[in-house]
Amino acid sequence: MTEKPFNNRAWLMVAPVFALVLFSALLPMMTVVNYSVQDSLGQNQFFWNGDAWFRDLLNPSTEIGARFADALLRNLSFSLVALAIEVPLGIAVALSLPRGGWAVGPVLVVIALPMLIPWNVVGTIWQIFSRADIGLFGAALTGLGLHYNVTQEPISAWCTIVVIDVWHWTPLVILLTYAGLRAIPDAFYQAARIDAASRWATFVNIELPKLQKVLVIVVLLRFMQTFMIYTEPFVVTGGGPGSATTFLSIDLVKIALGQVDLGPAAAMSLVYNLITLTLCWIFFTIMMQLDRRRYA
Amino acid sequence: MVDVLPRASVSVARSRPRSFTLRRGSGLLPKLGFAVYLVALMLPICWLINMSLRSNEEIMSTLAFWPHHPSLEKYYYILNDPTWIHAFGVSLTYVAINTVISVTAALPAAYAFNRYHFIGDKYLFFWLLSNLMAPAAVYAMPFFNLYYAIGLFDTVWAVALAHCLFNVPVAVWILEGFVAGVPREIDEMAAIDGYSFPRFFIRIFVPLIANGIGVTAFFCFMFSWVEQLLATTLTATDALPFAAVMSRSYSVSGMDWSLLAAAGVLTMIPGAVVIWFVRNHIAKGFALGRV
Amino acid sequence: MSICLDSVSMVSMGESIISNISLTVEPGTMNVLLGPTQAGKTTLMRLMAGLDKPTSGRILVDGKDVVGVPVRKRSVAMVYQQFMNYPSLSVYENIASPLRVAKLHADEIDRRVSKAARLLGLESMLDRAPHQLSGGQQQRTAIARAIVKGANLVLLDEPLANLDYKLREELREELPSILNQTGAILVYATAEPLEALLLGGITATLSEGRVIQCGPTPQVYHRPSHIDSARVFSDPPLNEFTASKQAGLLRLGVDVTVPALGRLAEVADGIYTLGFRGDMVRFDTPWPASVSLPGRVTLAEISGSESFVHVETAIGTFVCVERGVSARQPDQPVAMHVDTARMFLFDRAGLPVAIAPDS
Amino acid sequence: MARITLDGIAHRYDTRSQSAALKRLNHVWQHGRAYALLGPSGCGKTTLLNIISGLIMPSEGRVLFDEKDVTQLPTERRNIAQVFQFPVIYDTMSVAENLAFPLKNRGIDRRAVKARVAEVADLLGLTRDLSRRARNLTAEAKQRVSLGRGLVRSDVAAILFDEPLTVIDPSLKWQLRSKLKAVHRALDLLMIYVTHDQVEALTFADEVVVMKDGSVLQVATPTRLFEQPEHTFVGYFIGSPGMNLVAAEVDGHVAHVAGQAIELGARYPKLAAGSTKLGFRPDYTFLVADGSGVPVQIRRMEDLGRRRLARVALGPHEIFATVPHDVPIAGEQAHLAIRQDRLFVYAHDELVSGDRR
Repeated sequence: MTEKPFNNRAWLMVAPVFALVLFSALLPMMTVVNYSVQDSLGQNQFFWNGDAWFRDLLNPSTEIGARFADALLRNLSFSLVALAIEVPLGIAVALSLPRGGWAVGPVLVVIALPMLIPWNVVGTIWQIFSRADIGLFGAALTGLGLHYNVTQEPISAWCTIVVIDVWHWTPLVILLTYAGLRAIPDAFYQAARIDAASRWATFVNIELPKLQKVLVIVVLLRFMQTFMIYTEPFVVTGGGPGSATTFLSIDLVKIALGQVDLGPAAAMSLVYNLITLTLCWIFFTIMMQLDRRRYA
Repeated sequence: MVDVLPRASVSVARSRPRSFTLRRGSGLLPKLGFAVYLVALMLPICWLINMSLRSNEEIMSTLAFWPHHPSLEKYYYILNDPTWIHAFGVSLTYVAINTVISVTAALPAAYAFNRYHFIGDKYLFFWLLSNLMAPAAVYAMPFFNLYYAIGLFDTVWAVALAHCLFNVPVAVWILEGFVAGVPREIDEMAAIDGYSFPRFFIRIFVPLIANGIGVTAFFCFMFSWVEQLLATTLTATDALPFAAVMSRSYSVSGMDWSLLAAAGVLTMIPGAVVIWFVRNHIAKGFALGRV
Repeated sequence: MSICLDSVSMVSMGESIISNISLTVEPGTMNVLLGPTQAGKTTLMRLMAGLDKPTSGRILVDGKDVVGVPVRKRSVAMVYQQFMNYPSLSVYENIASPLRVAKLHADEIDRRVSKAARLLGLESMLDRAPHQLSGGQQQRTAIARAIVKGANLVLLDEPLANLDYKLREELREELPSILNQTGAILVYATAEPLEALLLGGITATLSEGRVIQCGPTPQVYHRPSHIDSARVFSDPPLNEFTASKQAGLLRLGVDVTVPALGRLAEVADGIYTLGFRGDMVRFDTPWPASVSLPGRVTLAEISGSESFVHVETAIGTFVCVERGVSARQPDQPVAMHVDTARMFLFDRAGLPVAIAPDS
Repeated sequence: MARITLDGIAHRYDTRSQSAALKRLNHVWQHGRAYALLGPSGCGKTTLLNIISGLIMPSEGRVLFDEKDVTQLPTERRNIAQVFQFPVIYDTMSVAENLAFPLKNRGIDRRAVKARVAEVADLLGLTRDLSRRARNLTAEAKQRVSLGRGLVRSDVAAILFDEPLTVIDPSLKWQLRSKLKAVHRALDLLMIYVTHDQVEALTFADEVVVMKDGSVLQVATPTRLFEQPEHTFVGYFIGSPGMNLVAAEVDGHVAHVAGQAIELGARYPKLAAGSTKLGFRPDYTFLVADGSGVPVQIRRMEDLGRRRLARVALGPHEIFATVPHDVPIAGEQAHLAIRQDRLFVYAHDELVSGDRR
C-alpha cells in the first residue's frame, strides 16, 4: 500500500461539500454565538451580556443551570442504559443469525425495518402501543400487575423511552456486528474447533477481538444518537410527566422555540454542541487508529 | 464492491453454506432467542397495521389483536385527501432534492479524502462527522431564523438544504468506505493508459462504485425521510411534510388513531421497498462505510 | 530512445527508500532490476513511470527531464504484481482501453487487440469479465494491455510472483519473445535470481535502495562488484565465511586452518570474506585447487532437477547444490570441497580482491 | 494411531455438475510419513485435504482413522491439526498462551501444559518469543505458532498443511521449509501438505501425490517421480523445465520421431503413432560434440548460472537439452544423446513398460 500522495488540488473536489456544510453549519452557528453573548429588552433590542448566560448555565444554583444539569444527567443516564441493553442484545442476536444461505437477505431486511420508520411514526406507534387501554404493551404490563402509566408515572415513561430506543435501534448493532462476524475468515472457526475451544472461548478469543473496530463504531453511533434524541420522547411523553423524560434536545427546543429565551437557549446550544464535539473527537481518533492498524 | 483481491488472500473452501450449527453449542437456544426477538420486533409494527384497519370506535372499545371487520377506509381517505397527498408530495420532493445534492457533492469529496492527503484533510473529515452527529435541536432555532431571513422559509428548498447538514457528511463517509474498496492501482493504471482525470472518474471509477452510490443514495433518502424536527420547524403551510400533518392531526380532530396509524403505515413503505435493492450493503451503509 | 535516472533519491515518511541511483536503460534488451523485497524495485519503477516524484535528482527521457510531466502524457505501460484489470470491463475492452483513450479507429483497435490476444492465448475469452478468469489469464490480459499500446517504456513489477509454479515457468518462456517484439525499453523487476538469469540481457542488483552493480547478466552473476551483489544474485543464499590469510595458510574460525591454494595463494595476507554458491561445491572428489572442509549433512532437499544439501561444518552451515536427486542421508559425514577457481574473495569492505579471476 | 484410509472416496460439490471435484480414490496414509498433495489450481487437492480434515463430507466412500469410520465425524472429533494459507493465531494472546490453548481446553493440568509448551517452542525456535504478543510476530513466525498448536497435542493423528507458505516472504520460505522438514524428522507424525509448488512438495514429502482434474495420477517418492513418471502430466509438472514429450512411432527396439530413429534400449509392442509419445528429461538429454546421436537445430541457449540449457528443434518439436560444461557450441547444428535408462514410452499418456532383456 503505497503512501497517499500529498496534493492540495484535492481541495477543488472537496469544495462543494465544504460550501454546503459550511452554509448549513456555520451561518446558524454564528447566530447562536451572537445570541449567546447578548440579552434583549424585547422587540429586537439587544445589549452585550458577555459570558453571563454561560456562567448561569454552568452554575447549578441558578434556575437555568439546575435545569441544564438535570437534563444533561437524565440524557447521559438514558444513553448509558440504552447502550448497556442494546450492545449486548445486538451482539447476541447477531451471533444467532444464520451464517449463510438464502434466508439471510430477507431476515436482515426485516431486522432493519424499525430503522426505516420515520421517527415521529415510531413515536405514534408506541404512543398507542404503550397505552394500557388500547395498546398490547401497556395492557400486558398492567396485566402483570405493574402499575404502568406512561403519561402519569415518571419511571414508566422513562422506561418506555428506553424500550422504544432499544426496539428502534438495536437492529443497527445487529447489522454491524453481523457484518463484522461475516468478515472473519472461516479458517479461524476451523482452528478454534480443532483446538477444542468452547463456544465461549471462541467468542472471547476470536469474535470479540475481530469485532473491536465494529463495536467502537456502534458505540459511537448509538451514543451520539441517544445523546441527541428528540422526536420519540417528544411524541410519546412530550418530555413529561413533569420533566421525567425532558432530555437535552427537548429542553433546548422548549427554551428556544417555546419560551423564546434566545440567550440561554443559544448558550445551551453551544455547550451541548461542545460536549458532542469532544465525545466525537475521542471516538474519531480511536476509529482512525483502528483503521490505520488495518492498513499498517 | 470491487472483487480484485490479491492472490495471497484467503480462498474459502467451496462447500455447502454451513448453517449456524457450525458454531458448537448453538443448538436450540439461539434459534429460540432469535425467534423471540423477531416477534418482539414485529409486534409494534403489526399493532400499527392492526390499528389502521380498525375504526376509532372499535379501537377505543376492545383490545383485540385481529380487527373484527377490517376496512381500508382510512387509507382511501389519505390517498384522496389533498392535504395528505400534498404533504407526501412535499416530503418526497425535498428528500429527492437533498439526496441528489448530497450524493453529487459527496462523490468527488469522498474520492479526494481517500486518495489524497491535503491541508486539514483529517480535521475536515472529523468536522463532517461532528456535523453528522450534531443534535438537530441545536440547529432548529438558527435554521428557522436563517431560512426566514433569506426568504426560503416554508419551501421544500429550506428542508432540503437544512438536511444537508447531516446528509452530506453521511454521503461522504459512506462513499469514502466504498472508494477505499477500489485499489489505488486502478487509478494509476488508468492514468498510464492515458485517461484524463474527469474521463477516468466518469467512465471507469463511477461504474466501479455504482452499488456504493446506490447504497449512499438510499441512506440519504432514508435519513432525510425519517427526520422530523427540522422538517416541521422550517415549514408552515404550503411546504408542510407528512410528519407535520400527522402531528397536527392530534389536536384538530381529537385522537383519530386509525388515521394516524394508516398514515404511519404508508410512511414505512418507501423505505421497506428500496432497502431490498441494497440489502447486501445495509451494514456498510449504517456503519458509515467503516465496516 | 533511452531513459536515464540521474542521482535520483526518494525519502518517504522520513526513511530513505532510494538513495542516489544513477541508471540508464535502453531498448532492445530486457533490463532486470533484481533485489529482495523492500529493496526499492517497485519505487524505482513508479519513478520511471511518473507515478511518484523523486525527492531529488532528474529522470531524463532522451536527455529531457520529465519529472514534471504527468503520467498521462508519457508513453509508458506497466504490469502490476497483483494482476490489475478493470473489473467492470470485458477482457477485450481491458486490452483496448489505452487505444480507446487514444481515439484510434475501431478496426485498427480490433486488429491490434486480436494480435495481442493471440500472442498471449486469450482469443477464446475476449468477451469474459476478469473475475471469471484464472490468475494466469488475468495477468496475461494485463500484459496484453501493456504491449498493445506500443509504449516506449514497458515496466513489469514482479508480474509472475503470484502465479502457480508451472504457470510462472510457461510465462517465463513466452515473455522474452513477446516483449522483444514491442521494441520498447523493457524494465522487469524480480526477487528471483533464476528469472534474472533467464530473462535478463542487463541486470541491476539492488539492495536497500542502492544499485550495487549493473551490467550484462552473466557478468554480474559470475563477477559481482560487491559482496551485496553476490548475495542478491544467489538462490539458495550465498555461503560465506571469514578467513585470515597468513603465510600460505588460511585461518578459518578458532582452530581450523587450511592451505591457501590456487588463487588464494597469490593474494596478500589479511582478513577476507570468502563466498561461494551451492554449485561451486563438490563432495568426495576435490577440485584442482579447493578449500576442503569435513562436515555433516543436516538436511537434503530434493527439488526435482536439483537437490539442496545442507552441510554443517566447524565454521558454519552451508548449502550445496547437487544435480538430480541426492542420495545423502541426514547425519552422514561428508567431505566438502569448494573450488577456489570459482569462489568469490572479498575484502573487509566487501569489494572483490583484484586478482585475475580465470573463470 | 497407525494410519488414515480413504476407501472409495469421491466428491461432487453439486450433484448437477458432471465434473467431479474428486474422482474415485483409494489410498492409505501411513503414520509417521510426510505426504504432499501436488497439482495445479483446481485439481482437487484442497478438496481432498478438507475431506480428511472433516470440513467436507465426501459424496461417496469412507474415511477411516485406523479402523474407526470417521466419515460423519466433524473436524474437532477427528484429532487432526491444520496450518492454513494465512497465519491463524489468537491476536489477544501471547505466544505461550497460543500454544497452551488446545491443551487448556482439554483440561490438562498446568504443569504438564507448561512443560509441553516449552518443549514444542524449543523445537520451533519460538522460545525467545514465548512472552511476546502473538500479533506482533512476522507472518513466518506466526505460521510456526499455528503449527505449534497442533504439535503440543500428544494425541494428534495428523497435521494438515494448506499451502502454508503462500503469504510468507520469498526469502523466508527457505527457513520455514527446512524447519518443517526438521519437525517431521523429530516427531513421528503423519503430515499431509497441499501445494502447487513442486519444490515445496518434493523437499517436504516422503511420498508425493500428483493430482490433476480431480484424479490421482501417481503416488511415489520424489526420486521415483522425477526418474520414472508414470504419466505424461507428472513428467511435465515435475522438474523445471518439465519432461520433453514428442509424438513418436514405436516398434520393437526403435522409435521414429520426425523421421529420426532413436534406440530405445528395451523391446516394445507396436504402438500406433497418434497416441504414442516419447518422454525424456532435459536433465538426461545432452548435446554431444562428436557428431553421434540425433541431429537437431539449436534455437536458443539459456545460461542458468549453475547449468546451461539449449532449446533445440527435433523436426517440428522444440525440446530442452543440457549443455555439459566442456561441450563448445558452434553454429546451429548439434547432436543429442539421451540416456536410454531414462527414456520412456507413453501410450495415451500412460507409461508403457518395455522388457529390458
